[in-house]
Amino acid sequence: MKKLINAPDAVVGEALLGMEAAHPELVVDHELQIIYRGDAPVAGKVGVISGGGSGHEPMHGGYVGMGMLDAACPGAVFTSPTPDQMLAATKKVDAGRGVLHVVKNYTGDIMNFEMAAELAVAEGIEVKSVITNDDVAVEDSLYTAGRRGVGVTVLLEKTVGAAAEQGRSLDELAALGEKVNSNGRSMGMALTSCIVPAAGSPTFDLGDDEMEIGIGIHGEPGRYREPRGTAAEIAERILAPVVGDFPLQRGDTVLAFVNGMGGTPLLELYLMYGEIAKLLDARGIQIGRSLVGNYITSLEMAGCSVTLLRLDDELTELWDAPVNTPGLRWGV
Amino acid sequence: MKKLINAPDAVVGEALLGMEAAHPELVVDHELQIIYRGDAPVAGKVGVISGGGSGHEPMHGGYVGMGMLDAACPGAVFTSPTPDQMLAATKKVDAGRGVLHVVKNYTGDIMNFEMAAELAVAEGIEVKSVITNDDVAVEDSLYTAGRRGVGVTVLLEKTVGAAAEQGRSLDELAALGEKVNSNGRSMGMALTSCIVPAAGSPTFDLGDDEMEIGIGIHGEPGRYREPRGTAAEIAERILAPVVGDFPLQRGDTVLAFVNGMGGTPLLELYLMYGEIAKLLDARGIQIGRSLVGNYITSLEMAGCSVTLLRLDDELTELWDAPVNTPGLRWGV
Amino acid sequence: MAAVRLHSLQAWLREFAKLIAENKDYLTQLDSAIGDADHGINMDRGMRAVVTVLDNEEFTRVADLFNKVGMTLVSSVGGAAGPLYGTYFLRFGINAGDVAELNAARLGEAFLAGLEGVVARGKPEPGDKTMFDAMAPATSAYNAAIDSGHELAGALQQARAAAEQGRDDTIPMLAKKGRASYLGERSIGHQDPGATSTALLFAAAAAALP
Amino acid sequence: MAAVRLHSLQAWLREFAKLIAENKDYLTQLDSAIGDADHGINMDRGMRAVVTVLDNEEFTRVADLFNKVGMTLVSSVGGAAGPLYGTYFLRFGINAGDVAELNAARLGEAFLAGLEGVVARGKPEPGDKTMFDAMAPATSAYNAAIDSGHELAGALQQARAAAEQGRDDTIPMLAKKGRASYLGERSIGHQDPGATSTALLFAAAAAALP
Ligand SMILES: Nc1ncnc2c1ncn2[C@@H]1O[C@H](COP(=O)(O)OP(=O)(O)O)[C@@H](O)[C@H]1O
Ligand SMILES: Nc1ncnc2c1ncn2[C@@H]1O[C@H](COP(=O)(O)OP(=O)(O)O)[C@@H](O)[C@H]1O
Ligand SMILES: [Mg+2]
Ligand SMILES: [Mg+2]
Ligand SMILES: [Mg+2]
Ligand SMILES: [Mg+2]
Repeated sequence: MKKLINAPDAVVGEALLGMEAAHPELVVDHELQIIYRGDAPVAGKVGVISGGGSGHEPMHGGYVGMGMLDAACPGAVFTSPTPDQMLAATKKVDAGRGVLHVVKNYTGDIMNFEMAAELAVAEGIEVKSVITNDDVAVEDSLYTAGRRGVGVTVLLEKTVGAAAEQGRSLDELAALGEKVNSNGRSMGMALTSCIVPAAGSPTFDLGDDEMEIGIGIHGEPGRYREPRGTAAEIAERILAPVVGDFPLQRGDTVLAFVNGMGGTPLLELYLMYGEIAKLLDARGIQIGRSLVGNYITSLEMAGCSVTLLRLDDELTELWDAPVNTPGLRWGV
Repeated sequence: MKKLINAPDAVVGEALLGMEAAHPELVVDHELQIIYRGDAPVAGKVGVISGGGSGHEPMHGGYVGMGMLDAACPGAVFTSPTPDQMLAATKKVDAGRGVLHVVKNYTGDIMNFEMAAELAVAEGIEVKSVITNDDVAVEDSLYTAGRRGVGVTVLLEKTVGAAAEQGRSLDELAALGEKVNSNGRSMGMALTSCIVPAAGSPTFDLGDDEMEIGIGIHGEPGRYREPRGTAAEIAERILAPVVGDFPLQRGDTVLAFVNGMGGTPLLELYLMYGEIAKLLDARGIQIGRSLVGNYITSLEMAGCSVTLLRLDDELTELWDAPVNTPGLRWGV
Repeated sequence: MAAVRLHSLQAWLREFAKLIAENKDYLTQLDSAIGDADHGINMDRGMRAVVTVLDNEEFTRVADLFNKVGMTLVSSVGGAAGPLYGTYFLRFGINAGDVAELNAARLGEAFLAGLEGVVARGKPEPGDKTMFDAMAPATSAYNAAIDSGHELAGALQQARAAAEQGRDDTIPMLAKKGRASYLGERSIGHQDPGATSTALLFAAAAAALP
Repeated sequence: MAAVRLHSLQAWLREFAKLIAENKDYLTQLDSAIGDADHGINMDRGMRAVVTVLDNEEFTRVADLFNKVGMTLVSSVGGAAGPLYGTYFLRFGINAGDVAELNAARLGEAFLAGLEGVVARGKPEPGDKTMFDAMAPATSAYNAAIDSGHELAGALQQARAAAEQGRDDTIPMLAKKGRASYLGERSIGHQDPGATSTALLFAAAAAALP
């Protein structure tokens, strides 16, 4: 296992020591494993928190700061955090106007956030949740766990975070979050597996000439496996279902987000972005904003995902608004 | 070869298409393969350009923009660009106050930039070069190629770029560049090799229980190989020679930069940063600023490097100055 | 009929922790195939925390014991298994109440309350390929055996067998809940990790409770 | 004594391109061991560009031909090899001058001018484990052979043999220039990729020039 770690069990706690040392503007609760912006609670602002398994960095801890999250709760690698963490974070960031929970649609995350919300409400804090479920690789159905929350989560944390800075109410933010989620779709693919530190070996095996399409961000196997394709083929494979699912129309404007899974060089991500841009252009879809890089990762997995967010003036303005976090920073 | 590419020979050219599509504020010359900031030449400002082999992204192309570089010349993967590229870039960014070449100390880069400078001077443009050679893994000697330029290059492009925005002269910038270089030291290590796309197989083989210490950023083997250590052991291995080489004194303040080689998750880089911070603290060295992430990479290599830059007020202020590039962005 | 005393209930939990530790890699391997390779790691982290509680705290009431066990799991496991097993033991304890021991029938009611907690939390349905598919038949088998006059030990053996059968029955199922559901058809042919840990829960009961 | 005509010089370049293409992977492999795994790729890219030039342009003067070849290598190779081989051919052409053919002695002078160009550009010293260590002995061998009255073909065979010997002699050397120097002692025992491509340059000369 080729990892820069001391002991598998200590990875998350020790990484938090590093986060704290590198970002004096953040406050870390090491006992409960929570990352706060230094000035939380921010008077007059609805608190926005998120959390999920570790191994997706910079998400979520790297998105704590002005214009995004007030707190993030990292769980063990690929394991939802616990209600204790979410409850403590909720209490701390509440400035009296309530707290929004940004939750990715995974059974574990949903249930743990649900328990935390029940406990917070019992303590008199207003809590709403917004759930991301943008992964079109997964069939959506009322009778299943439904789609996974992936790339849209980053865009939602950014835009809803910006709206929270404007002073919008908890209800408004929850509605905005649903708007963002319903205007976003993603799909990912992997060239290699990742290795969960505590497991010590690859979650799945892929032949040197295979790739996995429709992968999640936890080393879950994808929807199907096929011979490794060129970047152009892969772009079509993952973009077509995304565009088709909305479906997007000629003339629509999107934020195009090509995300690396962690082990793919930026050089290749830009190459992929070029392919995606070509395909969007051919379909008459405008790129209003773009994001290329490792923003929601799956440890050292090689591969990428594409996320499209249909933009209107409101979302564009919220995307452009100042943000000051370790993972996204502009305008300040 | 698990890469998101179409054809090995086309990687750099196609990645540039993606860069252009993702960053409308940049201008790309596809024929010569040069990335310019959109407003080059900037009136009243000395031009600052750099270049080097591709495969180190975001360096250098990702550092083009206000507050850093006016242009970057990417070569083939791990291969210095050619004098044609550097000459064209030099001519285009010259606003009459001359052009600074930021060159990493590799035989190829040195010779190609030298030829370009000769040609530019022949055309009446004032050119100076500043060379980075911060890698303490390599023995320094007048009779050899000397130390490699690695992590300090990023910090130099940032600080010298900021000084150029202030309107400093070519001579002043060259002197500042030397100051930055002489106040910076680096050392790196690898857990895995990378794969040059055109070569198609790993540059070197490392057993599952080995690591390579003193690695460069081109898949060059390091200084020695030893059994894989814990993060704490690795931190000591790479930090001690860096601190010792200055040597740093108790009370010195540094910018501490933990850089990922491309294939190591951010989670682990933060963990490493925590270890480095602990070791600096034990030595009485203050961390004034920090940077953690993939900033000067070696394709998909797993591993990291540590760079320390001794700070004074001038360098701290230049580091904090606004910058607006794909790879580093703040203050605007 | 013999009553189950507090120390037996604690022995049950310790035995469960032991079986989880022994099967940690196996559970994680099962979760690799159709999930995210952490079920064994998660359960082991949680049950080690439970054992630490048992080592350090005195309990005189069943409700207190299981309230603490449930909260410990909720606080230390995370993922899907944390809230599910956590809720299971919380509801088990609430149902058992402020007593120092349980007779066989009351034990069956507590098992059922735990199961209902899992249903409330996760909304699993039969055949969804989850821990429910081992837990529900085990609970029914136990209660049916007690109703038809079996001894505690025999009823627990039937519960264990039913849990194991339920676990095996998850293999051909197409997952509809949890992470495995993302795989669609590809989830068929794999044994559910949660159903497997639940079979260990009832194996531990059969070994330690009578 | 036979003169070397322009078409022979072009044949030399084409033969060099062919040998580089055939040895592309081998050169890259050598560069993997003590460099950055691109020497074969670099040289092949450059020599393919040279062949394209030869296919598309007419040359009547040696100086023009090699000026173009040198500039093409400088513009297409990059790395260390680009300026070094580029300068080699640029200086070769300048020395040869505005002529349509070279006699054996003038060819030797041009070889020497090329070598001096490499020295000016890269400052290699004997034993530094670079292309110089194949190029210098080859050039000396050629000129010594011509001086002592050998025919062109024989002299080129001696140059080829000296280049190959020089290439092999790089194996035990400790690198002092280029990327291999970063390895220090670990560079010992490996053959230098640039010396290897230089041996091909003289092998091509021996095959195509006479
Ligand atoms: N909605 C649900 N209801 C009941 N059990 C579930 C549900 N979702 C998942 N499970 C159970 O949880 C197990 C996975 O647990 P674990 O791997 O610890 O959590 P995660 O899936 O969050 O990584 C599955 O094997 C399944 O038995
Ligand atoms: N200073 C130098 N003088 C002469 N030859 C050199 C020098 N530095 C490197 N070389 C030659 O260049 C070769 C490497 O070329 P190449 O791999 O194409 O360039 P790079 O090292 O930039 O990747 C070496 O094997 C060596 O023969
Ligand atoms: Mg999990
Ligand atoms: Mg090279
Ligand atoms: Mg799991
Ligand atoms: Mg090389």
